Amino acid sequence: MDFLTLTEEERSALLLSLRVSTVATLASLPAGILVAYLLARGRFHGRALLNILVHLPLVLPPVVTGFVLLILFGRRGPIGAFLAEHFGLVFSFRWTGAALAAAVMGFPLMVRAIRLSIEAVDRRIEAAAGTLGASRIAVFLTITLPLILPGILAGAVLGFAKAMGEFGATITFVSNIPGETRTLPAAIYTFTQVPGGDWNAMRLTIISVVVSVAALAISEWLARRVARRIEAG
Amino acid sequence: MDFLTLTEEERSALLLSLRVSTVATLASLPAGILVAYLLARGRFHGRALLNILVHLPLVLPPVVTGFVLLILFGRRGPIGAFLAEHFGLVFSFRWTGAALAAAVMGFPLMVRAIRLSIEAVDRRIEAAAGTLGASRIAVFLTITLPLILPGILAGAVLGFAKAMGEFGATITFVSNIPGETRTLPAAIYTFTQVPGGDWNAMRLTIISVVVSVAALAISEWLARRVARRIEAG
Amino acid sequence: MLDVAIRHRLGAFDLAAGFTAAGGVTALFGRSGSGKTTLVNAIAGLLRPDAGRIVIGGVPVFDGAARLFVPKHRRRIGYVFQDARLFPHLNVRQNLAYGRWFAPRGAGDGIGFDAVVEMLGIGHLLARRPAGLSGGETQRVAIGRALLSRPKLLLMDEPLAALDDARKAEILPFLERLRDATTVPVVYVSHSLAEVARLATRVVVMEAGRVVAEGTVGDVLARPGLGARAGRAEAGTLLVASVLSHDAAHGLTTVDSPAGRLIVPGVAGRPGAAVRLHVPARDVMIATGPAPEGLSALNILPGTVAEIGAAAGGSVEVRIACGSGFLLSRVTQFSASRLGLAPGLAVHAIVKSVALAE
Amino acid sequence: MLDVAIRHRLGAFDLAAGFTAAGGVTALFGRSGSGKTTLVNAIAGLLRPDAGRIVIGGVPVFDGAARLFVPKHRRRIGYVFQDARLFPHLNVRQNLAYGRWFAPRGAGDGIGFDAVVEMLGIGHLLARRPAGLSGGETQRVAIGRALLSRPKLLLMDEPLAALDDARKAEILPFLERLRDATTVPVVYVSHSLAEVARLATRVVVMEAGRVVAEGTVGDVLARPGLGARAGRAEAGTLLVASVLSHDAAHGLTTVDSPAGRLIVPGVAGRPGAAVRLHVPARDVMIATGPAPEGLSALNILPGTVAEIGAAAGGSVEVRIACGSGFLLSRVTQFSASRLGLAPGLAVHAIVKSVALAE
Amino acid sequence: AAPASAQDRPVTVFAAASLKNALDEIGAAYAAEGGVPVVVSYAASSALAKQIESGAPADIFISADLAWMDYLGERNLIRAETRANLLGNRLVLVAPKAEATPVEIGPGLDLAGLVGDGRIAMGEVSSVPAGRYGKAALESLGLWAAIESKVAGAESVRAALLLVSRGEAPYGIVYRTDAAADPEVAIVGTFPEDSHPPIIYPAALTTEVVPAAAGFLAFLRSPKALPAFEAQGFSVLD
Ligand SMILES: Nc1ncnc2c1ncn2[C@@H]1O[C@H](COP(=O)(O)OP(=O)(O)OP(=O)(O)O)[C@@H](O)[C@H]1O
Ligand SMILES: Nc1ncnc2c1ncn2[C@@H]1O[C@H](COP(=O)(O)OP(=O)(O)OP(=O)(O)O)[C@@H](O)[C@H]1O
Ligand SMILES: [Mg+2]
Ligand SMILES: [Mg+2]
Repeated sequence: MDFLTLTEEERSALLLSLRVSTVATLASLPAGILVAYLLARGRFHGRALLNILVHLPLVLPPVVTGFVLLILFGRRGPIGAFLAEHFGLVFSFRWTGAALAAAVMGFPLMVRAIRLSIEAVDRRIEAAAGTLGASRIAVFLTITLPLILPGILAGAVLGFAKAMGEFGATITFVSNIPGETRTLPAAIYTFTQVPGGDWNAMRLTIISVVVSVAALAISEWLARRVARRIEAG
Repeated sequence: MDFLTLTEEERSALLLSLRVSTVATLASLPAGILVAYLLARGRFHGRALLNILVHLPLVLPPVVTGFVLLILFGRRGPIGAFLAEHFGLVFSFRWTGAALAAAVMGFPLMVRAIRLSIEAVDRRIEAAAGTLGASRIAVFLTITLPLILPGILAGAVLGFAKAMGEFGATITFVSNIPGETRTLPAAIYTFTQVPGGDWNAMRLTIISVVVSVAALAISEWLARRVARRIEAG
Repeated sequence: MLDVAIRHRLGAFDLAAGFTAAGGVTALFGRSGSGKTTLVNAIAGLLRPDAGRIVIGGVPVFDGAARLFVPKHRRRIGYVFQDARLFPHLNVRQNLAYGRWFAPRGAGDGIGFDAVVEMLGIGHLLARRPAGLSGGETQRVAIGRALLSRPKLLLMDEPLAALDDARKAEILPFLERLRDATTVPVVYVSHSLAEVARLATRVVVMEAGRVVAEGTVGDVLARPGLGARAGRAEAGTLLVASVLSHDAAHGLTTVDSPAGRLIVPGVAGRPGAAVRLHVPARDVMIATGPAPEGLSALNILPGTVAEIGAAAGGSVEVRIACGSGFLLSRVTQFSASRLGLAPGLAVHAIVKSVALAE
Repeated sequence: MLDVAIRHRLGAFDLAAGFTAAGGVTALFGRSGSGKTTLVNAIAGLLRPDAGRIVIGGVPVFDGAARLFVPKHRRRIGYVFQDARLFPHLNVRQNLAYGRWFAPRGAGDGIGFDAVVEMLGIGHLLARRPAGLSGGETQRVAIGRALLSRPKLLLMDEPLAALDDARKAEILPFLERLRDATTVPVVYVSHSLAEVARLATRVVVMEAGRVVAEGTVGDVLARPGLGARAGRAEAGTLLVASVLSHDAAHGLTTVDSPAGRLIVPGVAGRPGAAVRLHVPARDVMIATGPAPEGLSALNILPGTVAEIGAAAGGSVEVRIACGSGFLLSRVTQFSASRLGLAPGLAVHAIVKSVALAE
Repeated sequence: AAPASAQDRPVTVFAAASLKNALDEIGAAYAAEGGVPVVVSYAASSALAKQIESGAPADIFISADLAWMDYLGERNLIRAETRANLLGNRLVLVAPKAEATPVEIGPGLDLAGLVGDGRIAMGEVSSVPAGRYGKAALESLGLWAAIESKVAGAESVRAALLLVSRGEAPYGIVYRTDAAADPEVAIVGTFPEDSHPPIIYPAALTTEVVPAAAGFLAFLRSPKALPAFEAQGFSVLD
């Protein structure tokens, strides 16, 4: 099929997007679970602030989020400079920066899904685990975590889908460098900006949708499996 | 405070954004609840398709979503023309179009939150209501709906926040016309595109964040009230 | 009024059971895991059996062959669940009233709200939400909710298990009145033979998904071997007696039963009214020789040994023909041989008076 | 071993209760809503009382004044919840093993997994998940889970309520052995006097958030008025007896009790071993005049009327001094006056043999 | 549109976002002179062109490049006779102020060497007009092959400029208009005008216009609009 024959550049954008989205989702998942837990259960000062912070990327225009990332995580940014110096972790103009941007943009969606699941957990069952000797962390790992798997899956797929579609913050933060930071949505955007690019934009859009639909299908299938294991005897 | 003194134009953008976000959230909520219910409980052909459709705005670059809306709901688009002719409902280059774009962009977030809540409802309790004579709809209205209120609130606040921040699809679909479709994020975007606009962009960004944080706080407060009513005797 | 015959598979568990009931209380009796709840769920419409037929009040609500399945909300069933299933977001009053919203207008007044609340002792809980209720309180609200839904059929799955005896003693007479005053059939799952004997008109005994005994209470309870099945030495005799007179001063009632004249504690029924008495086999002693005297037992009935059952756990059940009826007595094997009990031997059955009536 | 004195408010409910227990089984007894579960929750650490002190095995786990609150997972408690609370995502085997993961290494072997599974009859359920279990099956798994966690204190909130009598009859001896073989104290909430009498060393009776009676089983059960409180005419006498001999052929055991020599069904204990007998007051008849003969009752003990309680509901409780002990008998007021019962009167107490032992 | 309301309707201009400062000022001046009110919708030229294609109520379109004006021209959605090249701009090389040393832009420039292992920020070379011009300029100077792998394509000139002013990129290629306004960057060289296609902002009336639109278009091309455009660094063409 001619339609789906990709140019070298397009293939590299697709592969990059897959890598960026996967890394962004997996790397932010632990933090997402932790933050969701803190928001659902924590009683600490700064909880409201954390909540606001998490929601910011949703509220801000992506370009603004990109600016903020640039200012904080850029080569000269306070966090970026620190990470580069101490851990050799460089974001600017790297695919890692694209992953960071995607993770940040997907974070509020991920956290909210997981948080809702945590809030739905029957705390009496957690208390039962506590009486059996499980510490708070052990309860979390052996009871809460398995019970919120559907929420984690939902959060992960939201994060992944968002990462597959995110481009505003990414291009602002790490530009649009072929092979390094030109993800699929950046490539699509590029095509939409030139007259006559619609056809190519559509092709790439369809590819991006297919990938996300596959991720969606996998997550739904996993969630059903988990649910069946709990429901059926 | 000089900082927060708004020009006439900015005030109109703020009010427009509030209107657009509120209308987008409230108008899409019933559909969001319905779709979430169908996805969580339905066993019908096309369920997978519906699921994909709902997630599309998340996956697609906003510009693409904007174009799709323009093509479908524009003055000359098939749906747009039909609605304009039969219901006098015009979206193109009206604030209603901005609301539509915001609603579409927020829809996947809203649906997912509500769906997670529905999946967490104890179906044995619904069955009990059924034995007491409540039809499926009555069970939904009297049992399911009140029990998923936290999820609905979460979905609504996600949708609202998204609407407050959304501009890619909006500006592509209904342009950036002052007083009609120039929402706060569109105004922010415009400022970022010219020299010297940063200061104003920041001011408006802060205003937009304040509004969203207020919405967030209200939803959290309501959710806690609902939870307390159920938990405490 | 109720006719059930279904087959349903759940994992390794195979339910193939059926029974019929024509009004009154049908007790479902059987060990844990024997399929009682599953059967009741099928009647309520919570579960669609693989095959079979369920008819409630002449109306088929399930027919596997005809692919008929009336959904649960159209069956007009009051179901007291084993796990109470109260609505967590509604307060107790709203929980109780829930079924009423959906009862058809013409369904009659049914049982009064206040009467139910009073009987269950939940008046002080009306404004509370289920989350804070104690186990017994929860169960009582669940009972009230089912009773108040004006059902055409009541399903009660161990409704009294979480309740103290004093509360049981308040609820049981209410259920008895319900049974006698209305035509609503009741399916009553219980582990307690005392409850079953007191309430039930029919008993259905289940074992591993099958019905192994079915019949009137008198029949089934007197059947040797039920003891082991029920899991306890509590078989007995059910007598339908008519009230002769009251002794209000001592709180006693004299009745005429097939087994003879009996004195029963409590003042129940007008003269001429029919009452049901359960005489547990373990509360009937046997005396050989002349009628014993100077005993605190009020009821000493002459009779003859009719049948001696098989020994089980060191004791035997002895059927004594008294008057036109029978009494079942359980004595140790040791006593049976010491007294030389044998069919035809003339004996006296000593019934401890306080053992009657419940 | 256990010392509780706490105060806690829940809405309109005010709990101010305490008791001490030195090993063995302490029964918490009281009507629905009297605060039993709340008290047990406080001991388990599920609830932080407003004030007071809780000491388990000499170690304070809560002290309101000292702001001490040991979290639940460090209290090493095996809690059988009133609402089983199994882990829905783990299968039965994993549910049972859960507590073991967290028990300290040096906690000893505790009770064997296989023995518990066998006793509870849940071997065929090990691979199943809780969602499909029946009410009784769920409860049994919950009991197993608590037993297997090698606790230093067992809290059991109506553990047998959902079980049939046969199953109870299998579990109760196990709990008895547990009580006798280990030093693990047990707090046992129950509505069933039979269970309490059989298991408990101490009884704590609660009413509206207060402890209204506390003491040894014998003391509390024999106390007049408990009947009404417990809600049922089931007061009785608890006797500690020593085994004399067995009659294996008839399945009987002869024991020596303070009230005299008794023949008890069942073969329990080696000669010389101590056994506990509960004689329900309703199972003791009184005979005036010479010792009655030709009765199926195995135990007829001479004695004198010591005390006649107040009449309640048409019957009276009579304390009979037998040997060096007492027996409680319940007879109708009518019989009492007919037989001319009065303190000092020589009588015979007729104890239906099968009424013993449980 | 009905004639009555057409009179009341303000003139709607669809303009490239980079014109905001100038057009806001000119619109205000026009209104002050008694002209009809002017509303301007600023967005990317691509989006504006497609919106006009699908019937947007635009009277005047001002594109940031010729391509999107041609796009509408091919579809007969503008009045060809009113099309005119309104503004011009220059392409400059910028560096962060602290490290700025002037360079001579010509075929002999070792741009790749200057950039080192950093990046050169510019508009995305295939979609953003400034990026396209920049690429053309580098190609004509024979510098493109050496620098191609070091290009960081930004979503807009503004974003490219930000990368330089934040010090992320040591050099950037942007419009003179943008560079002039940023105190953090310095212009280190200007590209020869003939090294790239002329940078032109064309303007035209669309096909469905209010009568007053022509008046505003004329005003834009009149000397009265000049100061505002020049203040932003544009060169006004004619
Ligand atoms: N999904 C399932 N898969 C396998 N077995 C099941 C499933 N659901 C129920 N069972 C089994 O069916 C049997 C009957 O269950 P049911 O709840 O009807 O028992 P019951 O008679 O009500 O017992 P109880 O008195 O303990 O409540 C049980 O052994 C249960 O384990
Ligand atoms: N949050 C609360 N607000 C008000 N009252 C409460 C709350 N929680 C519990 N109670 C009340 O405290 C009382 C004691 O409850 P608890 O569960 O301890 O009773 P219980 O003795 O275990 O009863 P049961 O035998 O029925 O289980 C009940 O009357 C209950 O309604
Ligand atoms: Mg059951
Ligand atoms: Mg309780």
